[in-house]
Amino acid sequence: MIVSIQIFLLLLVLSGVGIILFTKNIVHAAYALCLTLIGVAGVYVLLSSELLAVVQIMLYAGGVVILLAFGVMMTNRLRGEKVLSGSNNKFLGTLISISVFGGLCYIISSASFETTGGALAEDQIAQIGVSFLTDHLVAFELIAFTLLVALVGAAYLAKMAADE
Amino acid sequence: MSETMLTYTLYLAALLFSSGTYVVITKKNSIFVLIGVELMLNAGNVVLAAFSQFDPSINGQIMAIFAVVLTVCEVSIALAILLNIYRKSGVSNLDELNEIGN
Amino acid sequence: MSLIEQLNSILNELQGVWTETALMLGAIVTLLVGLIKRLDKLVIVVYLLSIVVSIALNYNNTLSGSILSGSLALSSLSSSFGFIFLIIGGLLPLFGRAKQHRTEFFFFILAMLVGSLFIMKANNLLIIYLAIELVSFCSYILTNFTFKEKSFEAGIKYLLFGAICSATMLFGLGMIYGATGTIQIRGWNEVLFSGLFAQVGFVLFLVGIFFKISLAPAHLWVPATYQEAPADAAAFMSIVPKLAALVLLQRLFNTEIFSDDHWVLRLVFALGMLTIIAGTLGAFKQRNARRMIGFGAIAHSGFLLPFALLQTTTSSDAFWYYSLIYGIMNFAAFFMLDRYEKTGIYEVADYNKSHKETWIGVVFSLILVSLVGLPPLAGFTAKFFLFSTLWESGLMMYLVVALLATVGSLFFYFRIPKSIFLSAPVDDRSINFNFSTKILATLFCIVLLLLFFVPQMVMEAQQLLNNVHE
Amino acid sequence: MKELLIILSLFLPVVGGLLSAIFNKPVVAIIGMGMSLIASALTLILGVNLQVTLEWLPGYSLGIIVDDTTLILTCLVIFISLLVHIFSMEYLKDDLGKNRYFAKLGLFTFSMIGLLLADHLILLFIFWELVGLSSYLLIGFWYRKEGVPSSARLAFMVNRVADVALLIGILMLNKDGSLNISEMNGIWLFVPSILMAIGAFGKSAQLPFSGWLTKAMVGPTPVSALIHAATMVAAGVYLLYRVGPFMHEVALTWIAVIGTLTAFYAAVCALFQHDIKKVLAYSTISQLGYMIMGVGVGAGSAAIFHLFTHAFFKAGLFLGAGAIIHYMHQATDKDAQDMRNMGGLKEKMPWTFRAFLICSLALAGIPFFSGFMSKEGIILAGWEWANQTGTWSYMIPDIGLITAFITALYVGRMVLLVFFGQSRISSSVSFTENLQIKLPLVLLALGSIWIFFNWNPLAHETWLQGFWMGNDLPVEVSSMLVMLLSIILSSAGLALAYSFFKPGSTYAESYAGFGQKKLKILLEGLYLVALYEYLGKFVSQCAEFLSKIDEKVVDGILHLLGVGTVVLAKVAALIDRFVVDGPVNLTGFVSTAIGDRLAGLSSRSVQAQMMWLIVGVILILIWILFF
Amino acid sequence: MQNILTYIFILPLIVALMMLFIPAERWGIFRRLSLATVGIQLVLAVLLMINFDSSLIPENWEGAFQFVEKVDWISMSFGSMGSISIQYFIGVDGISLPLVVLSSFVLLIGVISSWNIQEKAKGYHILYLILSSSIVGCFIALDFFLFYLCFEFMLLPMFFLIGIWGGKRRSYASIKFFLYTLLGSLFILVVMIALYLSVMDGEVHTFSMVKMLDGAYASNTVLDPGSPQLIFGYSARVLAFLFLIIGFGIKLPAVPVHTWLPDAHVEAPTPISVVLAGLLLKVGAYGLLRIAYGIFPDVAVEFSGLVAILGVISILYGGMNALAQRDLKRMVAYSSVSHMGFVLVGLASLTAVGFSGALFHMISHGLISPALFLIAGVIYDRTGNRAMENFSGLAEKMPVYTFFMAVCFFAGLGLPGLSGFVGELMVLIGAFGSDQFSMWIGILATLGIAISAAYFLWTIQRMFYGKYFVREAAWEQNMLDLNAREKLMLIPLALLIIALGVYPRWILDFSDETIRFFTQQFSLIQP
Repeated sequence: MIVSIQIFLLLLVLSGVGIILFTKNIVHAAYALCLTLIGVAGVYVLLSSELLAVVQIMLYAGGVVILLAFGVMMTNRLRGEKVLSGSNNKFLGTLISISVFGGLCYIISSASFETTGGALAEDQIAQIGVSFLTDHLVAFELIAFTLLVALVGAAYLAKMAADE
Repeated sequence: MSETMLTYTLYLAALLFSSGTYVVITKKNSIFVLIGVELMLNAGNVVLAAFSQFDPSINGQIMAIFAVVLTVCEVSIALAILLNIYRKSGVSNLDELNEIGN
Repeated sequence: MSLIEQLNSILNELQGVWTETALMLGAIVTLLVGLIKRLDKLVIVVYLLSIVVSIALNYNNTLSGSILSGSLALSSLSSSFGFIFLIIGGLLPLFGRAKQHRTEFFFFILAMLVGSLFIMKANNLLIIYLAIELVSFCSYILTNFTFKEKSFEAGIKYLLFGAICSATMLFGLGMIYGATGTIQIRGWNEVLFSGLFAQVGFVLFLVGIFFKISLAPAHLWVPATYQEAPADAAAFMSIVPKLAALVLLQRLFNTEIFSDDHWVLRLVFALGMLTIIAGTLGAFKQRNARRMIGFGAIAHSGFLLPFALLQTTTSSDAFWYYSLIYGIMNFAAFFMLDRYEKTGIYEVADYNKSHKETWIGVVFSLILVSLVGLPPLAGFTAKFFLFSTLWESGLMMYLVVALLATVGSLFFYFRIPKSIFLSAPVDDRSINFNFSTKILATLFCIVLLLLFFVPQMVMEAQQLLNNVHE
Repeated sequence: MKELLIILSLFLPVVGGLLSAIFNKPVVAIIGMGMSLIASALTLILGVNLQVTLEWLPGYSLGIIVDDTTLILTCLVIFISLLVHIFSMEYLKDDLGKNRYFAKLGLFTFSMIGLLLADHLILLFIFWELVGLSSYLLIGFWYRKEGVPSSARLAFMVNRVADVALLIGILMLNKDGSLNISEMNGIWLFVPSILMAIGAFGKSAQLPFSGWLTKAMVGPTPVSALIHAATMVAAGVYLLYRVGPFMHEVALTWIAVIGTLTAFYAAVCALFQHDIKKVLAYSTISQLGYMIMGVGVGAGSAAIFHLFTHAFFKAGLFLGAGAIIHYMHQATDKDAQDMRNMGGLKEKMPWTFRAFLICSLALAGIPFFSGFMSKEGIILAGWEWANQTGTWSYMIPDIGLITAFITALYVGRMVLLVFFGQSRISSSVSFTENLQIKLPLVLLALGSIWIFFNWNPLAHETWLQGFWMGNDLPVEVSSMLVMLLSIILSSAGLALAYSFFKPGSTYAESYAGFGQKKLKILLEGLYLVALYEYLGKFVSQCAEFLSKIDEKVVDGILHLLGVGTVVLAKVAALIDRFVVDGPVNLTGFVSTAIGDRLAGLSSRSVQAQMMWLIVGVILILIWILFF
Repeated sequence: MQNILTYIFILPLIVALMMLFIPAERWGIFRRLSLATVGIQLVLAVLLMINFDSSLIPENWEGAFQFVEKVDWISMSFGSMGSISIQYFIGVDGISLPLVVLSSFVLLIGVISSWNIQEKAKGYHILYLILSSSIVGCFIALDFFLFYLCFEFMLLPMFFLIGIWGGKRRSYASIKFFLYTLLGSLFILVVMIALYLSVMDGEVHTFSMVKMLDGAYASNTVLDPGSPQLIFGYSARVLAFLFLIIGFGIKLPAVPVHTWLPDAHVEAPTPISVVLAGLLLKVGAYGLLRIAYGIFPDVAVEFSGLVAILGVISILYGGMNALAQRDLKRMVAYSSVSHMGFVLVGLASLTAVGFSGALFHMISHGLISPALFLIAGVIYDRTGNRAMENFSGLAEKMPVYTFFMAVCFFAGLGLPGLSGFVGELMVLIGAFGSDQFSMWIGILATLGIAISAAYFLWTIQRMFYGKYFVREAAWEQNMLDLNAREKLMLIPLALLIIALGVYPRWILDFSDETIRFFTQQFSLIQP
């Protein structure tokens, strides 16, 4: 069961990545990204990070992809034709990304990991909630402020664009 | 969760990361590049989540959650800037953005 | 530890973040005040007020060590650098920003201050990541604040480059987390760090910090950004986040893991030398003055780097002195660049139009001389301390590179005085500088001169301001 | 008092010269010279003998020494100089630059006196150089004329090169002992000895340095008189005379050989000159060769004696030549110095003729004239020396004798060409020999008669010799033979000259007559004549060859050296531009090139930047993995 | 009287500061102020000379200096380097005194020479006064930091003075000058740091040159001669000495790092050439003498041969180059290279007479080269051209000029009776008497005298002798003889050149005891 889910998720991610890599159509790529992100969310579930999976689907698959889609629509002349993106540096890109992949795989394969950590808490969401106000209080404060900044920034910049 | 599973997850992360690298380097359209960046960020999140399962205080997962939030912020800012650029010059491909120079 | 105890300790330790809190509040108030049309004259007042309050709070803080469940670590270094940041922030209105966009500008500056202070104090990977991202976001946004096509271009390029760096850093964070099992930087231990996985993770993590310090190979964003960002933002960006990241680096390396001859140290020193070389050589042929100074700032990152890595007391004293002087010099340089740009002079070659304004030219030249590191300006003392530190620590290669780069830097910094005074003069009557510019420029110059002749002032200031004692 | 007299006689010439320049009154210079002469004569009469030192540099006390030798030579220099002054009054009376002329003349005299007085070698070197300077200034006096600047420079440079050798020699000696001549003892090593000798060769125009002296003829003729008679060229002989006793034996031999060769070579050259001043110049070189030879064979005092007598008759000859040239300038547009344009001047300028004749005879080495006595002393000393050293050494006095013969020959030729026969130019210009011209000529001619030096016209010693150290070898009776030989040779020379160049002779105007026809007649008539002609031709060819060598080789080497230096300097300049500056420029080029790349990197597309970032990270990782 | 050195040092700075507040339109006032300032400086320097006790026989360096002033300047604690103490510490001994007097004199000549500069006169005179202060500061500083400050601070005014008031390629020349000298001064900076870390005054690290000269090293420090330390495999002391040779050698300048000099000289305005040749080169030589040789006598003994070879190469190479030049100023510039080679040889001889000769040659060259540049400037002022082939027979039109030219040229070629000869002679005596290197060095150096004669005479022949001729008719009307101002500059110079040539102990008596003490240091060291 687990294995078949794993294989399914892997296929999901791989197909998403594959489309992104080889398509020229940005809209397709955005949807493929959505596919990938959902697959990754599945992986999160398998990694017993349920909240993360939820956040992933809500924020990423929901938010980011829609943002990107809007972006595509707003920043490209949409007169019925496809929104295509050319590529350059293909050879170098391939070379670099393959060497990155190879290098990382080599590093991963040569590493050995401590897999005998303590048991995870039952109620991860509660645990995370508490930690936001205790251990990660500063981080929580900070991300809140960052969100404000990003919000103001994005809004202000977008307003400028709209004012044109 | 076995070590093998962990390793495979990490391979997946490596795949995502290097695919992101490829997209970032090769694709001309700036939104495409953003997509690549998302892939790379996701790779990082996968790594965090993968190790988080061995950590009772699940710091990795928390960090990944924060990272996701930050990513959204980043994308929104990026899109705001792209919008401005598009409005000003009608350009959305990065290689056409070459006004600045020496 | 029970939840209650934990909350109590948090309450006790909250004074460690009062400075930042005040700044955040100040930022929000600034934004709100700016929204109200009638009150928008008050923006600067609110801005300055929040800075002053923060300075007072920073002065008041006596906490040190790790606080708030290990999220932050306070030290005398972070406390004293806090003053540099806040003072630089406080000086920023001197640029005389026009009313338009002013509220938002100062809002983002305050946010960047918050981020920088957090970078400096961050004690776990999460805070490091968050704080760096906060500063980055502010920088991305501020880069666009001239609202011209080129500045948006610079903004998106900066953002994309930064995003790559942050993704790399996140990946590295994950690897470190996996290898060490903790996000606390104090929790790292030697055994775990000997593995290749952790080492690679650490390097990838460093890329994110290098991005903030603008260290090679993550320095490539600097020229375009400094060139197109508003001058005040560029001045701020070239000083505050860089120094903050350096302080962070200093703490990262201040562990026994990185003993004398650790490969990471060697790597980072090599990159530091590379940075110096790249910055110096890159500046040679630049036509845009701001871009050239930007390359100079890259080289200065390389000059600053050893302080963060060497853990001697000499190094930390020199770090303080160099940082303060670097802050003043760079601020002054960008200030002058801004004034020239306001008269329409962007290119180095155009500076000959301003040959009639001898006094400003002289003062600007002196500031550049200080950036080169020649007596009798404080830049020399800073360089002198740098060389002393390097000599004392036996970093001879670094010393040689730094010395040669100093000669090289003369070559490009002096293109501006050369253009003002030595090139065939072009008469442009429209170019003149107002009185306040002259006064301010002179003041900067006097400060730089003064700190050469009385460098002990800088050291005493650190003693005086610093209430944090480890 | 005595010091004051010495100081007066030293400084009055230069002070007088300067004052005359400032006040534009040449008379002042003459008065200065006159007073100087009186002062030095007084010192001579009083018999001053003193030594004065002054610590000039820390540890280096420069001293002057005043003894009989220096005094008598000082008197001589001042006397000759005074006469030259007087003569110049007339000779340069129309010249615009005569103010500075007298100042320079004063400086020249001053330097020479200083050189004579110097005891310390460094002090000597100082005046030595000043002599060089003043000769430069005087030779270049007519600096507008073509060829003059380069001749002046040549003279100074040749001297300078020799001076460097002298200085090196002095400095080498300094390492081991005192530089005060009066305190010297022992024998020097060969190298410093020969270096000193080279220095002397330079000043005294010996081979291979002799070229400058003929070049120096471009200066005013009275200056030539001064240079040749008493001041400049005498310096070398004087130096060698003073340091001769300390010289290494081998070096002395070398000196003798060089001196002899120079004497012979110059005499042969003189024979074939047409320019009257050139003839005199070669004769000076030749006579200096005798003196140098004298020093070399250990007859220093004989050399000084010859210096003394030579000063008189050579000054007389030059002043006479000056008068002749002065006249010729007025009389004709042709070359005023070419003897072929002269002739028959006996009637035109009788006083000049008489003085010139006496001096010529002295030069030719005819008994009853001073030149004979002193020259004889040298040749005899050479003979004695050869007696003691070895067979081959006889070459030296032998060549000396042959030179005496040639000397007589060219002297005869000169006198005959200039004064006898018919005037070769038609000119009605009359020449008044006024006092300024007559007086010096007469005095010098008188000084060339034997009686002032010794009652015995055949003696080779002089009562003046009491003034200088008698360090010569004793001369034996067998020397009578040599003396006889010498007399015969000189007379034969004169006779031969007359037979060749007597007025109306075909050879009188040129040597072109040495043609085939004449040779045939001579062969038919008298074999001796044929032999003469053959010899003459051979000598003429040799002479021409030697003259060419002088022009082409000796001067040529100097020119070559000059050209070579200039070429080398150009090469050095090129190297400077491309090689020495090269690395700097190369570094600049390379760094700007790299800088361009780096700058380009930053301004290119953001994707390229990202790529570079990632490549950088990969490189770092590789570094980690493999190092 | 006790503070006289401070007055000499500070006075120009104060006046420069005052000048800032005078409106630039009244340009005439600046030159008068400058003249007065430098004049007072000269008077003070002469007073200093009169009051100097030249009979003082020092026992150690501490006691060798007179008119010493010592005030704490910077005193701060600095990491593990301990307390940094930098003092305002000045004084003169027999070596620096003549140089101080020379400086004020040449600076005065420079002011007179710049009398006609109207363009940006304010800036010019301010920079000039700053320059004058820093030059004097170099000679009187006894604290290494102070010395370095003055040494570096000469660069800036010089850069602008050449760059703004210079000739056609002025910016190239000024940058080249700046780059070269900055490179050199960084070498010196490194040595300064090492010395600072090694020398102790009691318990405190010190920059005091006196302590460095007296060898007050803390044990086991990097430059402690007792425990030699290695850097890159070389002894630290050797490296430090070589660094100083390079650093000061650039300033001197020695072949092969001399190429900035001809360019800088050719492009600089006449007064700046005067100061550059007359004083700045002397600073390099002074640094070698005082710092390289004074502080590292043990290494100096070891490396004298090298320095001497450098010197000989400079002499011959500079001379040969001068011979090939067509530009009068360039020729003079190369002759400076050649002459400074004699200073190197004199130093390398490590004998008292060689040292005295080096010092004397510095002084004498400090008089001759300004005069030579003034001579070149006269022609340039009149025609804007200096190429030798454009002039001929100037002696006819400009006899007074020719007279001064002759004095200077003959002084340059080392004619006895003029000061140039004395220095060269003493150096050569030192070189021949030295145990440090073979006699060939001395012989080759002596050849330099012949070369110098060659180029100076060649120049005279080309430019001053022969038929009168100037290339362009427009110059004709300007070819007037020296005016009063030019005479005012050249007469004192010529008189001094002659006076020093006739009686050199004017100067040598001041330095005699100091140099004797100095050279004793070398004899104490067993090679």
